[in-house]
Order: sequence, then structure tokens, then C-alpha cells
Amino acid sequence: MNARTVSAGLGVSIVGFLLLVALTAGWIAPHDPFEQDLMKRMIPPAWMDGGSVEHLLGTDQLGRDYLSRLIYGARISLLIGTLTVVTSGLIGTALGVVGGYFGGRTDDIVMFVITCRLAIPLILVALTVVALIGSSLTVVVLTLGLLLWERFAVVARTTTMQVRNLDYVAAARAAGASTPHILLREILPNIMTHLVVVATLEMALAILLEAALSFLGLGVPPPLPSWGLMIAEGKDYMFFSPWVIVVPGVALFVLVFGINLLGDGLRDFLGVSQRR
Amino acid sequence: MIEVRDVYRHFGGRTGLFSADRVVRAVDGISFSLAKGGVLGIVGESGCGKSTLGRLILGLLPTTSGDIRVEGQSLADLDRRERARLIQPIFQDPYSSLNPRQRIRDIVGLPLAAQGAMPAAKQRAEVMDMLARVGLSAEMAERYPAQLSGGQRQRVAIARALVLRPRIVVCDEPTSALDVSVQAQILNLLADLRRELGLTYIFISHNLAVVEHVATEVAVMYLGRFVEQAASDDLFREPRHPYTRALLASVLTAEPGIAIPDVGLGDIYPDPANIPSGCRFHPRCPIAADRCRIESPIRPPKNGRIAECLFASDPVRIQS
Amino acid sequence: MLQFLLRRAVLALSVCLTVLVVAFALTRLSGDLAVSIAGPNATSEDVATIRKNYGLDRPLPVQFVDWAANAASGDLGRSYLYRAPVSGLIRERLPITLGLGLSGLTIALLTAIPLGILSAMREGTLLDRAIGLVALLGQAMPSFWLGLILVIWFGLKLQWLPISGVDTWQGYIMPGTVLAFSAIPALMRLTRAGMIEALSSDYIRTARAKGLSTASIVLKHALRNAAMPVVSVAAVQLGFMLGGSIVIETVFALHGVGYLAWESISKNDFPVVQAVVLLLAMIYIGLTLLADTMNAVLDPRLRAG
Amino acid sequence: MKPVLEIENLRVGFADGTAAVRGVSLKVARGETHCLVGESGCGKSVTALSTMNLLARGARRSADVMRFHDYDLTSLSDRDMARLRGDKIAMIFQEPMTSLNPAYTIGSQMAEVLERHRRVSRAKGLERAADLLGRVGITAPGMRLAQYPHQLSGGLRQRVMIAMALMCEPELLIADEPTTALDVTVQAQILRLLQELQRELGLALLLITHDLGIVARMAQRVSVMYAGQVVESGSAEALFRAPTHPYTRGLLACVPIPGKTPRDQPLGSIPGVVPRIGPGFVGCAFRDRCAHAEPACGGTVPRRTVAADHDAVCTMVPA
Repeated sequence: MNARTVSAGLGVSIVGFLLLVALTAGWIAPHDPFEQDLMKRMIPPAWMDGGSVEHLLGTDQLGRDYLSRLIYGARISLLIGTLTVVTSGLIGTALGVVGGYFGGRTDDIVMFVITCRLAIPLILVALTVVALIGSSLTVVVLTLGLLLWERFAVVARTTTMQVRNLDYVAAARAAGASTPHILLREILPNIMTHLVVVATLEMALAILLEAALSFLGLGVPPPLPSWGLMIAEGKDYMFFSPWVIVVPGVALFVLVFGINLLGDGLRDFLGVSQRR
Repeated sequence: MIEVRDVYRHFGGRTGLFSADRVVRAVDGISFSLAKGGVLGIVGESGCGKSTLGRLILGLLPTTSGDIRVEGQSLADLDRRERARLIQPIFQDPYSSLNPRQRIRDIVGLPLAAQGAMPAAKQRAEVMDMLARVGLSAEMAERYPAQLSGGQRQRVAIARALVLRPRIVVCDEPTSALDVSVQAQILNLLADLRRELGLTYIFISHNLAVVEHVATEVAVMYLGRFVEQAASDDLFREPRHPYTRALLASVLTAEPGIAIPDVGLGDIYPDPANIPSGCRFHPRCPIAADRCRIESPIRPPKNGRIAECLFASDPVRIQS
Repeated sequence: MLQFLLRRAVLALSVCLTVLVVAFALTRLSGDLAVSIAGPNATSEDVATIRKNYGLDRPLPVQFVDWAANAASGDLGRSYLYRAPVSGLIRERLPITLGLGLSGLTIALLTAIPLGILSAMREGTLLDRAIGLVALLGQAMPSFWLGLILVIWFGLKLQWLPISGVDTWQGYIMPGTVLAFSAIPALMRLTRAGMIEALSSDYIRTARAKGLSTASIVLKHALRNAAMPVVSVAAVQLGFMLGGSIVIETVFALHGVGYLAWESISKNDFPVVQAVVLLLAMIYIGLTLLADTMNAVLDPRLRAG
Repeated sequence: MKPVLEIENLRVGFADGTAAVRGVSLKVARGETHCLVGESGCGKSVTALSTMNLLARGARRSADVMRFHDYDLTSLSDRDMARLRGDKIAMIFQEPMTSLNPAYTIGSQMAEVLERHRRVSRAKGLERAADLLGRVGITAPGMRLAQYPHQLSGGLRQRVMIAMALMCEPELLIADEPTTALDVTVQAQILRLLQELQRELGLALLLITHDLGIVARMAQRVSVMYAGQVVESGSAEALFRAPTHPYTRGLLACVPIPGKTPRDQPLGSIPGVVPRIGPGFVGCAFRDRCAHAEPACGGTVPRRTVAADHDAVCTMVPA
């Protein structure tokens, strides 16, 4: 057991635990996360003065149980993270592999599209889209998915270019293999490790971005218990009751940290260089 | 068996908005033919275009102009499956020529699978037969390339190249990445297989000693052209191009007591994007005269020999 | 060299044009812009008036060409909300955002590069791991939340720094640090990876065989070669920081371009949104051009080709 | 005469437990070329690097004797060793394409050697650099000084590397496969150059190579390495006349000689592969590939004298 395995193990445990929480939210949440009780507003967590065991992490400004909202919030973060990465991963990988393999004009076009995407300010455009179309989980996922593919594309492109020039690709072509075979069997498996590492990074980024959008009021719509939204709603009370923003913030931090640890572990385990 | 006519391959020269016109003439007019069972050794230094020529013959690169025919069929008219049945490659580096994510049986079976319509059991039998022929045991089939040594990997590459029983095998520096003790094993194996399966080899190498050992015919390539081509014995007995002589002189055999030769080529480096006028070898040539700068030395082959040197028929001058 | 820059300039121009189209198309996403501007309580007559007044009744291509032509000549239209030229609004607020971005970048580089070098020189040791862990922690910190926590702690509890505004330079410290936090991990990893690669290269072995001092080997021979990707990424990160200022300016109540953009988005003030998108894109493109030029200075091989 | 470099019982191990060098001894005298020959992984480069104290971190080096003139290299501090490197001991490497720093001019990289060891000005350094470039056969040295490595061909870069190694007039030059990456015609030129310089300057040259052809033409003394050990060593003349160790003989049979090796017969070859040597390995490392292996090869095999100035580690050599 060295330090690397310990930290990777920690990452796996964090992500695994939160995944379990998200999946079993309906059973383990002590209260209905949407149930308001104006008589029980802003109860502090159990260990603070005025806290009660009934609401372990206290209640929010509408009297909703904070722990239950936190538990359901894990669902939203993980759902958005996963769906965004699937969408953006498919777009980016397809673009990058095609550009990297065919080269020439095709690659020029792919590079141009990547540059354009990088030039477009991410948060600003995401906010505008959500503002115009209206906020919902689907809109957030689609917006982020359609915007966050560029790192997949860049990594897929450069790694494909490296693999494309290796002799086993030439050998496969000489063996009469079709282009789809070469792309899917010879190239994709050999760049996959890099893409998996990118996926963890992008998932962490997507989760942070959703929280930021929700914090600015243009992400997941209330009353859904997004962690970012919880911080935004608690912002007005933070000077007197800092825990209303500390609790969801720590949850967010721990999840993203766990995913990053996992990614780092994968990077070591799969032997991917840190260059990208 | 194989006939190559006036093949050219130029790179670059795409006149983009601002990009300069820099045409690399990698293969600059090459013709040869090779009979069944022959071994054509192509010798040359890095950047002379020998690997590009190999890729053209394999159909991995399209020619700029010219025609390559195998058994009377033009390569350009063949689809990828037909081509694969005729010509197969063996590459230099056995570490990059095998897909690290596939098992040996899948790597060797790929040419069969790409042909389609072969029952799995038959494919497996063919693969196992081929592995046995190249001297690999049956349990190797389930392994991944990382579990094999360099020599074993090159045997796998040979098995993959031969599993379709092609007519021609293009060996591009097949032993250059290997240690000498392993190199000899692979050269012996290639020689055995050629005899057993009636193969024709195009054997690309920078190592004149190796080429001399395996080839029936030798072509010396310099800046995209065969500057000398002859039957192996003739070429080594009586080289007619000063470049061939320099190459021969550079071979350092393990014979003590002989001095290191002065090859007399100067420190000018050949650049395929900037090919000299007249004789393309003249800036480095120890016997160059003024006319070499202007006059093209290209002549039709005489008695099956090519020697693109204005003094080719002047043995005294060449030997000097 | 000149050729290289010219090619980049052409690319930059076409990217600008594409972003122009995107920025325009973006605001037309909702279908009818006039309805959005008029708001939920407007009558159909109001909508019709707005449509006419803003020229929204013309065909889309005409609207685009009109807008693009004006934008090219520096006229970015008028804000619906402030009833003032957009260019003026932006000019007023840009210094704050640029100041924020530059202070963020400075803090980030001053932290990331020394840590990256140190980490590379001690690769595999406990120190290397510790630095890596700190970077990982920084990466996981949601920036807006970190901002709020800093405000509570340093602004309110300790009262060391102002909690909002940038009337003095101290005002830039907290928001700049928060912005830097998002860039440090990437820059540090890149410096580390580049240094590790450089330090294990053949030319460093040569430098050691020449008996050069450690300082010369690390700072002269290795860093110069490791710096190129760092320069590129630093430029990109500055672009991202300016884009990310929308969140930070909201947290610290700074009236920069980001805050302006957020306000305009929530109030459907689309000329401003379009203008800010365009501005940030152009800044980003300018920065990458700058980075390319700097890399061409650093690497003689780029100058030739 | 006292040798310039003397190594006795050098051992190098890596962090993963492999023993890269297992008791190598060698001597190089002034004006002498000593060739260390063997296949990849035999420990020849590691031997060279450990002499320079340039081993990668995690490698452990120990030796009974490791002496350069009167310097005891085993006890020299890193700082003092750095003073020696590039000054009295110089080294050139296999890959001229990557061994020069792409970011600095040839002149700057050459001059800094002299600046470091002789505390002279840049101008003085450049002057000497131009001198040496001319000496290694580079035309227009002044122009080359201002150029960057990517503007030079491989052969030229290796000449630059050689010139750079000579900046401080070293007494020992270690050349690690200096021509392996070069074309054959360029290889001959570079080797001639090395030989000339060595004779002119009276250098002690430790030449590492895998190519017996180079050994035959360059060496006065030869050490053949296999699996971290010198299995046979002696004067070049004796070793090529009467190669004794089965590995040496096998290697010689593997390389075809144009006009001499019969074409229609298979080349000699050595079956099998080099074993992985872990700690505690006993016996002859070649025994699994050797046609003459006998039970005694599994025990400790002593180094035995074949003739004057020629010895081998093999049970077949009579004690």
C-alpha cells in the first residue's frame, strides 16, 4: 500500500459512497426534501446551540430538512455530471478522432471548430441559453454537454495523431481492414485511457459549473435541491448562520475532490502522462 | 510478379494562402520489375525515400504518378481485400507494429478476418498453423504483445504478414530494431519461409551487409531514385556508381587491423526538397566533374543494370 | 515567422466571424426576441411596437448584417436597460474586470510555477505528493463558494480585507485569489509535467555531462523548454478567468463586465450580452495570438516553420 | 603506465531489484581506445553513466576501485564531480538529434562549458568553440555558432557534440554509441574523426557500442559484456584472433561479412533471450543459451586467463 493507492482508494470510496447515497435517496433521507414548515425555519445543525436531532443538519429558510435536501442534491450533481460527460464525450471523441485520423482539410475544420468553441465564453453563453430557453435539468445537461466537449476533442485528436502513425495501424490497413474497423478497434482502444482520465476531469467541471449556474439563479430551477442553489438561497443568511452555505459547499467540495482523486488514480494506474 | 513503372511521390506543395511551395520529392521516378521468388534489396540512407517507396508498393500511400502492377493487375484497380491477398508488410519496430490491446491470435487473424466469410474455427486453425511455422508455441496465441520479447514480436508480425499467403512481402528494415543475435534468427526465418512458401521479398534496409546476404538483386537509392541497380553478385563485385562504392566502403566488418575508410563524401546533407541539378549526387561525389552539375546521368538500363552516373562505363574513374 | 503569424491572424479573423454569428444566433434562440424583451405582462401591441422599434421585424440575415457591420465599426448597439450605448457601458467596466483577471493570473503564476518546479525536482517524494494534493484540493473548490467563505472569514470575522468593491488595491486580493485558485492546479501540473519531461531529456543529460551547476541546468536549460506549454495555457486561463469573472464579480459585488453581463442576462438586455460575448471571444483570440508569438520567441524551431 | 581510468568490481542496481552491472572491472590508459561491447540491456551504458555519476535517481552504485587519475570517484562529492565533468572527463551520446538543447544556439551551448570550468568571458568561449568546430571538420564555423540545433543534420550535430566535449581538453572521453543513430557513410566519417582526435590529443577513449565492426576498427582493448558482466576481455588483436567465450563467438557468427559469409546458408544465431537478473543470481548468465553448457555453469564461474592479456569467464577455459 503506497500513498498512490491510498489516495485512489479514497477517491473510489468517496464517489462510491455518494453514488450509493444518490441511488438510495428515497430510503435514507429522513424527511421529504420539498416539505416546507415555516414554523421550523433556520434551525441550526444538531451539534450547535438550538439544534435538534430531528434535523441533523438543521433546516433552511423555508423550514425544509437540510440533510434530506443534501441527500437529494447528490442525485442532481451526479446525474448532471454523468449525462454531461456522456454527451460531451461522444461529441468530442468523434470530432477529435476524425480530425486526428484523416488529417488535412478535415483536421483543419476540426481545429477551427475547437478554436471557435474555446473562444466562446463558457459560463456566459450557458447562462444566456438557460435564461432564454428556461431553466430545467434537461436544458442544463444539454447546454453543458454541447459546450464541454473541447477537451475530449483536443485529447482525442492529439492521441489519435500519435497512434495513427504507428505501424500497427499501417499493418491493419495493409491487412485489408476497413476504416471503421481501424477507428474502432485499432485506434479507439489505444486512446481510451486518456479519454477516461479526461472524463473524470470533465465530470468534476460539469458538476462545478452546474452549481455555479444554479448559484447565479440560471441553473436547476427551485425547488429542486441542487447544492449550488442551496448556497444561493443561503447566501442572504450566511453572515448570521454560516452553516447554510458551509454544508452544501463542503458536500460539493468532497464530491468533486473524490472524482479528481479517482481521476488521478486512473491516470497513475493507466499510465497516462500528465502532459494533457 | 511485380512491375513498377515511373513511380513518383511528392509531398507538400499545397499552395495554401501563405504557405511556401516546398515540394519534397521523396520518390522521384522509379521503375523496376522483380520475378517470382526473387529478393530485391533496396539500400539507402535515411531520407532517401526507401520507406516511402515501400508504402507506395503496399498501397498505404497513393502515388503522385506512375503505375504498380502485381501479377498484371494495377494496384490502383484493386480493392483493399484483393490488395491484402497480394502484398503484405513487415515493419521495422516490432514494438509499434503490434496493437498492444489485442491478443496475438487476433493480431495474426486480422488479415483473415478482414477478408470476411471465414468460419471462426478455420481462422483459428490457420492462425495456429502460421504461429507454428514462425516458431512460436501455441500458448503465445492468448498473450498480449507486451508479454513477448522483441524477437518474438517480430515473429508475430511475420505470421500476420504471411497468414494470407501473399505473393509479395515488403520488409521495411525488419531487423534494424533488433539485437544482432536476434537479427540473425529473424533473417534465417525469413529465408526459410521464402523457400517453403515461394515468396517474393522487397527488402528495404540501410545495412548493406544484411542486404548482400539476403538479396538476389540490389537497388541503391539516393534522393528518390535508384542510382544503381544490378544483380546482387554483380553489384558487390563491380559497383558502377560512386555512391554505391561509398556505401560499400562504409560497411565496417568485424575484421581487425583494417583502417576506417575515408568515404570522402563531405558534410553536405542531401535534402529531398532541394534536389541538385544534373546528377543529384554531384555535391557529395568525390569524382564529380563540371558536366555532372548540368548533364542528367539518367540512361536506359544496359544488360539489366542501371547506373546513373556519367562515368558508369569508366571503371578506372569509379574505383579511384 | 511572419508567415506563421499571418496564418494565425487569418485563423483569428475567421474565428471572430464565427463567434459573431454564434453571438447573434444565441439571442434568437428563444424564437421571438421581442416577446422576451417585452416581458410577461406585455400586450401584443407592446410586442409589435418593440419589434418595430428594434428592427426585429426585418428578415434575420438583414438584422445580422446590420448588427455585424455596426459591431465592426465599434457600434455595439444600445442597451435596452440603461438606454445608453453598449460600448460606453463596457468601457466603463472593463478596467475592473481586466484588473481582476491580471491579479488572478499573477497570483496563479507566482504560485504555480515555483510549486511545479519544486514538485518536478522532487518527483515521487512526499513533498511532490503533498503539492499534488494541495492542487487537487484547489481544483475541487467551487469558486463562488470559496469567495463567500473568504468574505465571511477575512472580511467579516477578521476584517482584514474589504468584502466588496475595488476602491483600493486590497479589494483585488480576495477575488484575485479566488480566480487564481481555479487556474493554479492546471498551471502547476503543466509546469511539473513539462519540467519532468525536460529534466529527463537527452539535452539535460548533456548539460549534466558538461558539469553545469544545478541552477543552470534547472532554470536555464530545462525551464526554457518547459515554459512553452505553460505560456499557452496561461493565456487560455486568463481568457477563462475573464469569463469566470461573471461569477466572482457577483459574489464580491464588483461592477465589472461580468456583473454587467449577468445583469443583462437576467434582464433580457441582449445587445449587451452579445457585445460581452464578442468582447471576451476577441480577448481570448488576442491572448492565444500573444501566446503563439511568445512561444515563437522561446522556441527557435517555431520561428523557422 | 598508470591508467587514466580504473574501475574494479563496479556494481549497479536499480530500485526494482534488477542488477544492471555485476562486478565490472576495466582500465583505460592514455592514448588508448577501450571498447565496451554488448547487446541492449547488457549494462554497458549504465557502466558509462555510473563512471560519470549520471545515473538516474534510484540507482545504486558501488565499486572496490573507481579512480580517475588520483581522484577517487566513489568518494567525490556531487559538487566536485560536476567540476570534473565536462572538464577532465567528457562524454558524448547516442542521439545527436536530442542531445543538444533546442532552445539555445550551438555557440552558446559550447561556450558555457568553458565559462563554467575556466571562468572565461563569453567572447573567449565562442572563440575556442569556433576553433574546435573547424577542427572537427565543420566548414564556416562562425555561421554554425549562431545556428540552432534543428538547423543542423545529424552528422553535424554529432560533430558539434564532439567539439563541445573537447572544449576543456579532457583526458578521458566516454562515447556512448556515438554513431548508432547516424547513416553508415556518416558513421565512418565520425569514427575517423574520433580516431584522429584521439591520436592527436592522446585521449583515453572509452567507446561503448553494440557493433563488432566498430570494435574491430577502433579498439586496442575490448570488453564484451553480457547480462551485467564482462564475460571476455583482452587486447583487440587477441580477442578477434581467438574469441573464447561462446557468447563472443556467437555474436561474431551473427553478423554477415559481404563476400565472406556464404549466402545460401543460415547465419549463425544465438537461440533464446537474455535472462532477467535478479539479486542473488548465481552462475553463468549465458548458460541457458549456450551449446556447451554443463552442470558446472550453474555454480560460480571464475575469470580465467586465456592467454597473456586475454581472459574470459567460462568453464571451458582451462584453469
